Amino acid sequence: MELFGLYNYWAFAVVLMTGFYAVITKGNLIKKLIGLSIFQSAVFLLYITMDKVDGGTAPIVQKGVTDQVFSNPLPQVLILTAIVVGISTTALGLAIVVRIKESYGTIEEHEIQNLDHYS
Amino acid sequence: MVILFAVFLLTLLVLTAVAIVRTENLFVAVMLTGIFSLLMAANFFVLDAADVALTEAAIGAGITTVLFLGALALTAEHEKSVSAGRWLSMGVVVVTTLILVYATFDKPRLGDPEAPVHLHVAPWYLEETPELIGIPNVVTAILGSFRGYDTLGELFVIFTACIGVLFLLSGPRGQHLPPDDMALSSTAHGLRHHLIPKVVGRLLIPFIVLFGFYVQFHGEYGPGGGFQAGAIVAAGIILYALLEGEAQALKAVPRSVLMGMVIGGAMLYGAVGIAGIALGGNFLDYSVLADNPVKGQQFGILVIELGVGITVCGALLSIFHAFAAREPV
Amino acid sequence: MDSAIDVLSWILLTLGGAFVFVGGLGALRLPNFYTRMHAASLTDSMASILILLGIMLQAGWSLAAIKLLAILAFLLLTGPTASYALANSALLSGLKPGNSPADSTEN
Amino acid sequence: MYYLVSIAILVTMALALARAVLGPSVYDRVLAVNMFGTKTTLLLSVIAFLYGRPDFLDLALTYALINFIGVLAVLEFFQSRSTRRANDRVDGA
Repeated sequence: MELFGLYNYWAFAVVLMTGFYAVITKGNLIKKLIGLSIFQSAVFLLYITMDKVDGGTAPIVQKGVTDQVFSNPLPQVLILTAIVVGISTTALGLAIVVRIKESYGTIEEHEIQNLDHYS
Repeated sequence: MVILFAVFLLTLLVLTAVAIVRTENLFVAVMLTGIFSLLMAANFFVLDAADVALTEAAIGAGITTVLFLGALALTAEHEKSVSAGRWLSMGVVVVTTLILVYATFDKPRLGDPEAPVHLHVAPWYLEETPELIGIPNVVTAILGSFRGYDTLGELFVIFTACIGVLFLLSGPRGQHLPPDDMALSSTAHGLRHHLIPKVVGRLLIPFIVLFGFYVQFHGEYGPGGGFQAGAIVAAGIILYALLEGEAQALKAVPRSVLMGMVIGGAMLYGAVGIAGIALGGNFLDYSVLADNPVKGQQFGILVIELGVGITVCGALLSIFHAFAAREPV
Repeated sequence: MDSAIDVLSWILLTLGGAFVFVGGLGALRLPNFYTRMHAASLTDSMASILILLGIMLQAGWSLAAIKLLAILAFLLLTGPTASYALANSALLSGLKPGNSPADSTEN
Repeated sequence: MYYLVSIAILVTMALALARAVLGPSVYDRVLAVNMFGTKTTLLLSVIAFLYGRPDFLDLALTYALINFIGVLAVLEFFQSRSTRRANDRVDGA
């Protein structure tokens, strides 16, 4: 068990950097947005990893049960709202991409830059 | 033992993330994003975050896929591969990953009760919630009352994002005028000709909306609340739009009603705060709303959760309609 | 009496686990799309029934049992419908059911 | 015995993920996503009992209700794509 005590953080690091790789190397704007949402999910994972307490349970008090250990509710509140905010901001990004497609006819970054350059 | 499940799920998560980035077909990437979201929800649940898992389930299972597919229909399905600078960025990413992994050796291990994060305000919240607020779900108590300012801010971010999407997508198109015959529009038909999905879907819609209301009003006693409920109800109405066509769904819930929901929910939240001031308390201080401070807190949380639910539902539906109504170039 | 229920639910859960695994194996190993769908959708329904019934026996008469019943009902409604919708859309798009092992139609 | 079922479900999730990554056709991937959704519903139900908190079945119920929407959205996407292509062909002729 001790061996896996940090596994969550390692998974966080790899997922975070996978999303980051998509954001910096992919030319396609939708792929960049998908990479950004992966990056975002990795941050969610980091926060939720920190809320876990050994032998704990979700912070909802059960009637008639005493001596319960609860996980930390604060990161849960932050991430709960962040998930819904995340989908709205992703939608805003997608809307911008749709408008770019309509005025440039492409969503590839280098083609857009070429068009900007020669016009 | 459950920790081993978490390790397995996290490994699958990492593999899925890598597969999403590797594929060049954007449709496949969106499908894999669906799997990624399911894995995230399972992970959250294993890590004792039931409310967060419910939010991820409500958002990730339907709405994310629908929005991305809507955007793909308006743009392109394949990406063109660019190889310039790939090795350089791969190097940067690998080095950063190694640094991050090295940094984790200073972190407390998973579930350590002595970790700094558990020693600051969290014990106070857990101890005081039953006395000050008197509801079983501590997450809802913090969301609604202790950190009500945060939630108000988040709500206005959603509001602003919704306004932004509407500004971008409901204006006139750059090059062409929209075609006159809307009958040609593919999204106008929906899946009306598929009998079996239509019958089953129609049967499900009332249950989805009912379950949304259950999540909304049961949020103080179990996992749930306004954010989840708004997303679930929006998913139910999006299902109706998929089955009957987008125009039909707009007839059932017109745009003006959606805008009213987006604005009204946020106003309701703000009004509760103002009412607190009017009755002699601070902004968003619910204790003064009733004779008994605990009753006042419960009433305040109930109303602001309702405001959150209404705004989230209206915003997600407005965003969906903005994408669905746009004609592809 | 209690032990009889325990044994029964144990049998149901084990059978359900076996069905889940067989379905997964079929979805991975069978040669073309329609056979894979056959494996996945049939075992999905059967495994859901067995596993959820097994848990229901453990839950006894409570709110949890009713929720499990609701989950089972919704899974049994949506699962086959989704399979139908998917097969229909695959057939209409021209993916023919045949026994050619290499239908690599990437569209 | 909950452990046994959970392990079977987890292994199947891995198999479904492999199918989703391998393809080959897009329909295989949609099938895998749908399968993955059902497996997640079952896993969440089993883990709710494993943790002894059956009030968390709400989560599994959410997936049982909402997972269907994704598949229908894909179906609608394919349908509108084929009509779009047909329109393009008429325009081009």
